Amino acid sequence: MKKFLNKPEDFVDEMLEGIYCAHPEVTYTADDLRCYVTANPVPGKVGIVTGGGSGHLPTFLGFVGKNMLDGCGVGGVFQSPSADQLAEVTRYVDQGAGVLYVYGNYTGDIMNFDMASELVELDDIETATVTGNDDVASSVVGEEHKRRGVAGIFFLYKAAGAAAARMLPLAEVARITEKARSRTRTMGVALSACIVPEIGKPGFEIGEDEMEIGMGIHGEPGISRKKLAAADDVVDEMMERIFAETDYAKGDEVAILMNGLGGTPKEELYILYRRVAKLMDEMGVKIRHVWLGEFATSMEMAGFSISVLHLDNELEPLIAAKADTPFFSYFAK
Amino acid sequence: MKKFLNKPEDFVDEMLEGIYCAHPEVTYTADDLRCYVTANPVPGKVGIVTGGGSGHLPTFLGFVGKNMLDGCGVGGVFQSPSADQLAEVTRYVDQGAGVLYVYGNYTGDIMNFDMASELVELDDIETATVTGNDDVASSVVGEEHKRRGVAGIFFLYKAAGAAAARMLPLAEVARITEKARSRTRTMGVALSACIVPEIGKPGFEIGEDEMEIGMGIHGEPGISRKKLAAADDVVDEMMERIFAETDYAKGDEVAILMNGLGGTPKEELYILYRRVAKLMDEMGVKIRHVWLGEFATSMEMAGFSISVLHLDNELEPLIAAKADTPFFSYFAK
Amino acid sequence: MQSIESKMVPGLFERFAARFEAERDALIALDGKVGDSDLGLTMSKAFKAARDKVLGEFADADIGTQMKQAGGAISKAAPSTMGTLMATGFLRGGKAMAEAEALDVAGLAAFWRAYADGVAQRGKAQLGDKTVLDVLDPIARAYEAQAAAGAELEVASAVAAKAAADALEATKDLVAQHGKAAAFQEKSRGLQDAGGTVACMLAEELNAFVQAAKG
Amino acid sequence: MQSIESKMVPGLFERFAARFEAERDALIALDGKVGDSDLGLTMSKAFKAARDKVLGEFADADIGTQMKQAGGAISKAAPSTMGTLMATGFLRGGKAMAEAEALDVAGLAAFWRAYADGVAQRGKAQLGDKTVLDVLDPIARAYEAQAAAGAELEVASAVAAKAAADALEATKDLVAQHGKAAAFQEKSRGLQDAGGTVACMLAEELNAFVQAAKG
Ligand SMILES: Nc1ncnc2c1ncn2[C@@H]1O[C@H](COP(=O)(O)OP(=O)(O)O)[C@@H](O)[C@H]1O
Ligand SMILES: Nc1ncnc2c1ncn2[C@@H]1O[C@H](COP(=O)(O)OP(=O)(O)O)[C@@H](O)[C@H]1O
Ligand SMILES: [Mg+2]
Ligand SMILES: [Mg+2]
Ligand SMILES: [Mg+2]
Ligand SMILES: [Mg+2]
Repeated sequence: MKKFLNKPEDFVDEMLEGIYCAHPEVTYTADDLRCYVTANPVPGKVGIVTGGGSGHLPTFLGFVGKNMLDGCGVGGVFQSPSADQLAEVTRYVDQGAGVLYVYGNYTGDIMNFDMASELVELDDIETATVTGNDDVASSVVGEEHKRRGVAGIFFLYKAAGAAAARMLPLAEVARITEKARSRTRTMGVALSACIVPEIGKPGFEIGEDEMEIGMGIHGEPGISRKKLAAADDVVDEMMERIFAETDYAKGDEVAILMNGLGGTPKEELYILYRRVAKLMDEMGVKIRHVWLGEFATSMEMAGFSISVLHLDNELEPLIAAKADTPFFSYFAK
Repeated sequence: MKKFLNKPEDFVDEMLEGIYCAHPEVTYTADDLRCYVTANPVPGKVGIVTGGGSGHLPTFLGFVGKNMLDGCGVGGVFQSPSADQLAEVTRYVDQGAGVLYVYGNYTGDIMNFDMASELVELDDIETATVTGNDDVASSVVGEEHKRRGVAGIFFLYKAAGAAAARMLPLAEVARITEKARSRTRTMGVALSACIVPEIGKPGFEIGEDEMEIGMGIHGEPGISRKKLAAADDVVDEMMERIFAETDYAKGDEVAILMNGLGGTPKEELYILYRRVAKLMDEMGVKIRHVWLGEFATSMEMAGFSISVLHLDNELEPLIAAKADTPFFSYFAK
Repeated sequence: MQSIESKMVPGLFERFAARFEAERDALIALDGKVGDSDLGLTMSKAFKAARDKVLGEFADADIGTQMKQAGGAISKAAPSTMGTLMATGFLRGGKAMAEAEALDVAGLAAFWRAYADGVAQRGKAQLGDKTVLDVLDPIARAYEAQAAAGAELEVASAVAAKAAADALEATKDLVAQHGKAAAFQEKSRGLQDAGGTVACMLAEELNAFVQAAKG
Repeated sequence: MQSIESKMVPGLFERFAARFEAERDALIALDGKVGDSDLGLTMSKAFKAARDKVLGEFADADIGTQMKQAGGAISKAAPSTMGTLMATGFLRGGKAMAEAEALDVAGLAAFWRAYADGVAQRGKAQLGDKTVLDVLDPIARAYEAQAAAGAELEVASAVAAKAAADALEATKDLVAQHGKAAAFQEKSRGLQDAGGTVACMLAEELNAFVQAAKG
């Protein structure tokens, strides 16, 4: 295991210490480093809370900031934060307008968020929940509720954050976020495994010339393992899956997230994006927004994912709104 | 070689095609994809041009944009752009106020920029040059002119871009950039090699438990190769080198760039930064600005660098100015 | 021995902690087959935290409190799927014990029933979904049957441990419907469920503890 | 044979291109020792581009133009350190030939002198700095001495090739002062200079071309 580390068991907390040193606009509550919150809550605004395992920076905590999220429960590597931690974050973040939970569809997270919402009910804090399940590879059409959430949750954060910034009520923010959820699809492919510091060895084996299409961000297996193909062919195969479940009319607009899993350089992401743009162009679909970089990683895993949000008139301006967090800054154009 | 590629020889041009698809705020001149320029030149402003080999995204072209650079000659992987290309970029970028060349201190680049400046002299374009040489490991004190430029060039871009945006004349922009150069120091460490697509194998070998302190961003050897130590110890050794050549008084301010070389996850960068902040604090030096992420990479190489700019009253507001490029957005706080 | 008394409970948790420490790498490997490899880590952390809690401030508390405190400690120390489910189990089991000072066979039947039902409710899993529930429910049923038959504690816990092992074996024939393993669908057939393995170890350690206490 | 005529120059560049194509991996490995491994790539690209230029539109041009065009092609195709230096060399060498129709020994002396001086000026290197200049300068000096002595072309080019090989061998004793290799300082001692190796190959191919043309 070749990592810059002190003790593996301090990985998450030392990472958090570094983040708090670097970014005074975020802080923690309940005397617990893992209860990560904005330093500048906005009175009367619906709070947006996320949470999940560590090892995916900038996901999840990286999107706490202006016009996006207000708080994040931080778990161990690939592990859910506890219900207590999520409840503490919720209490801090609530500004009288209730709190929306937006997180990925994983059993551990669901149970802990559910428990947290029961806990804060005792404090009369209203919550609503939207769980991201954008990963097309993780279950078939008709079983979407079983799909896991991956990088596409970025779009849910963006829409939720912008909606809340407009001071809309909880039910509206939840409705909009739910709409973004239902219109987001992601396909990923991995070339290598990553190592959980406390485990010290890779989570799976993959051959020197193999790729795993549809692999999850903790190394969950995908749809097929095959020989690494040319970049264009990889994109074609992935986009075919996404196109298969979405009805695009000519002139429709999308937002795209080209996400590196950690070990894949930006140079390659642009080579891949070139092909995505070509396919969209052939369909007559306009790419209205694109972000390219590392948004949801698996530490040093090589690979990437393509997320597509099918825009409509309500979502577009929310996606286009400016945002400023320690890990993501976007000037509205 | 596990990369998402079509033909290795198309790596750079397909990457550029992807970048132009994604970012309409940049374009190219002279019908040459590798002559990369802003789509929105500012009349009367000093133009800032950089250039260098590919494989370091977001360096170099990534900083072309508002309040930073105006153009970039794009070379093959780890190779200089040609003098002709640099001359074309210069001609496009010149808005009557002359052009500042800011690039890294490498023989190939120097020769091509020098040739370019001779070529555009024929068009009556005035140029000035500042070559970044921040890499402390690449030559001893007293031989600073031999030092190569690495990630710290980001601070030169930031200062030069903000100075030019204030519509200062060429000589002033050059003086300020030169000052930023003289006050910037970088130390890096690498854990793994990277593969140039057209070569297909790693540039050097490094043991499973080894690190190379001071390695260059093309794999040039550093000061020492040793067993990978604890993160805090690695930082201590690197910072000692930087502290050894700078006189800090209590209350002095610095800007810091924690730069991942490509394969090292942000989680680790924050663990490392935590230690940097502690050392600075012990010295009584205030970290006024910090950026953390991938700024100058070597494709998939694992490792990181620490760059420190010793601020003064003139440089600080320039470093603090807002900037917006396809690869780097910063809201002034 | 007719029942486990509250002052014996710390010893039981020492056993749990030691077992999951010893099985750390095996559970990492098992979870790694169709999951994310964390189970060995989370279970060793979970039961270390539970032990510390029960050995520490709650060594002299009643059994219900001890179990609930163990659950609370687990929920903080290891909030993964299995961590949260085991936390819920101990919390609900402890509640079912109320302020009991000792656990006899009937008490254990009530404990495991509440434990299994809590897990089912929290995880929204059905029997046959290839989860920890497919081992927990047989454990509860075994204690219930033994209690109805008026069995000795040593007999009942041996029967329950055997029922757990059989149930774990039977999970091999099931196809995973939940969690990360569900992605593997048919490929999960033939593998024993990782969470079920943990439940089986709990029943085994409880039995070993009872037999050792008798001897 | 007294001189190389302009119509023979395409054949000379075919040799250069073939040699650097063949040496691609060897030069990658050599540059990799104290540099960035690109030399094999850049030189094969550089001389392929030069050949295409000289074989194409400039097959019938005068020698000076052919050399300058080769230089221009190299500067576009491979603007690395060595690419740019070789481009400069051919540009300056070609200029020194003016509109000559043939290259005799005296012409070659002038060509290589202009070549070496151009490289020295562009790279700002001194003799002894362990660069390509430490092989180019001996090549120029060999042709100058042979021209002064009135030697035949075959003899002169053989002597120059030998001088290049010796000079290359001698670079092993030097310590690199420029480019990426300079970072290695003392460690660069004992290794032959990568750029010098390229210069030596040029002299060798020129000689082999002359000998083959004679035969
Ligand atoms: N919804 C559920 N209900 C009950 N048990 C479940 C459920 N989902 C998963 N499990 C159990 O959890 C085990 C995996 O636990 P764990 O490794 O903690 O999961 P994860 O790493 O995905 O959080 C499975 O083997 C299964 O027994
Ligand atoms: N300033 C210089 N002047 C002359 N030759 C130089 C100079 N710097 C480097 N060289 C030569 O260039 C060779 C390396 O060429 P190349 O691989 O193209 O360099 P890089 O990859 O650093 O651009 C060295 O072996 C040396 O002969
Ligand atoms: Mg990376
Ligand atoms: Mg090079
Ligand atoms: Mg698991
Ligand atoms: Mg080289």
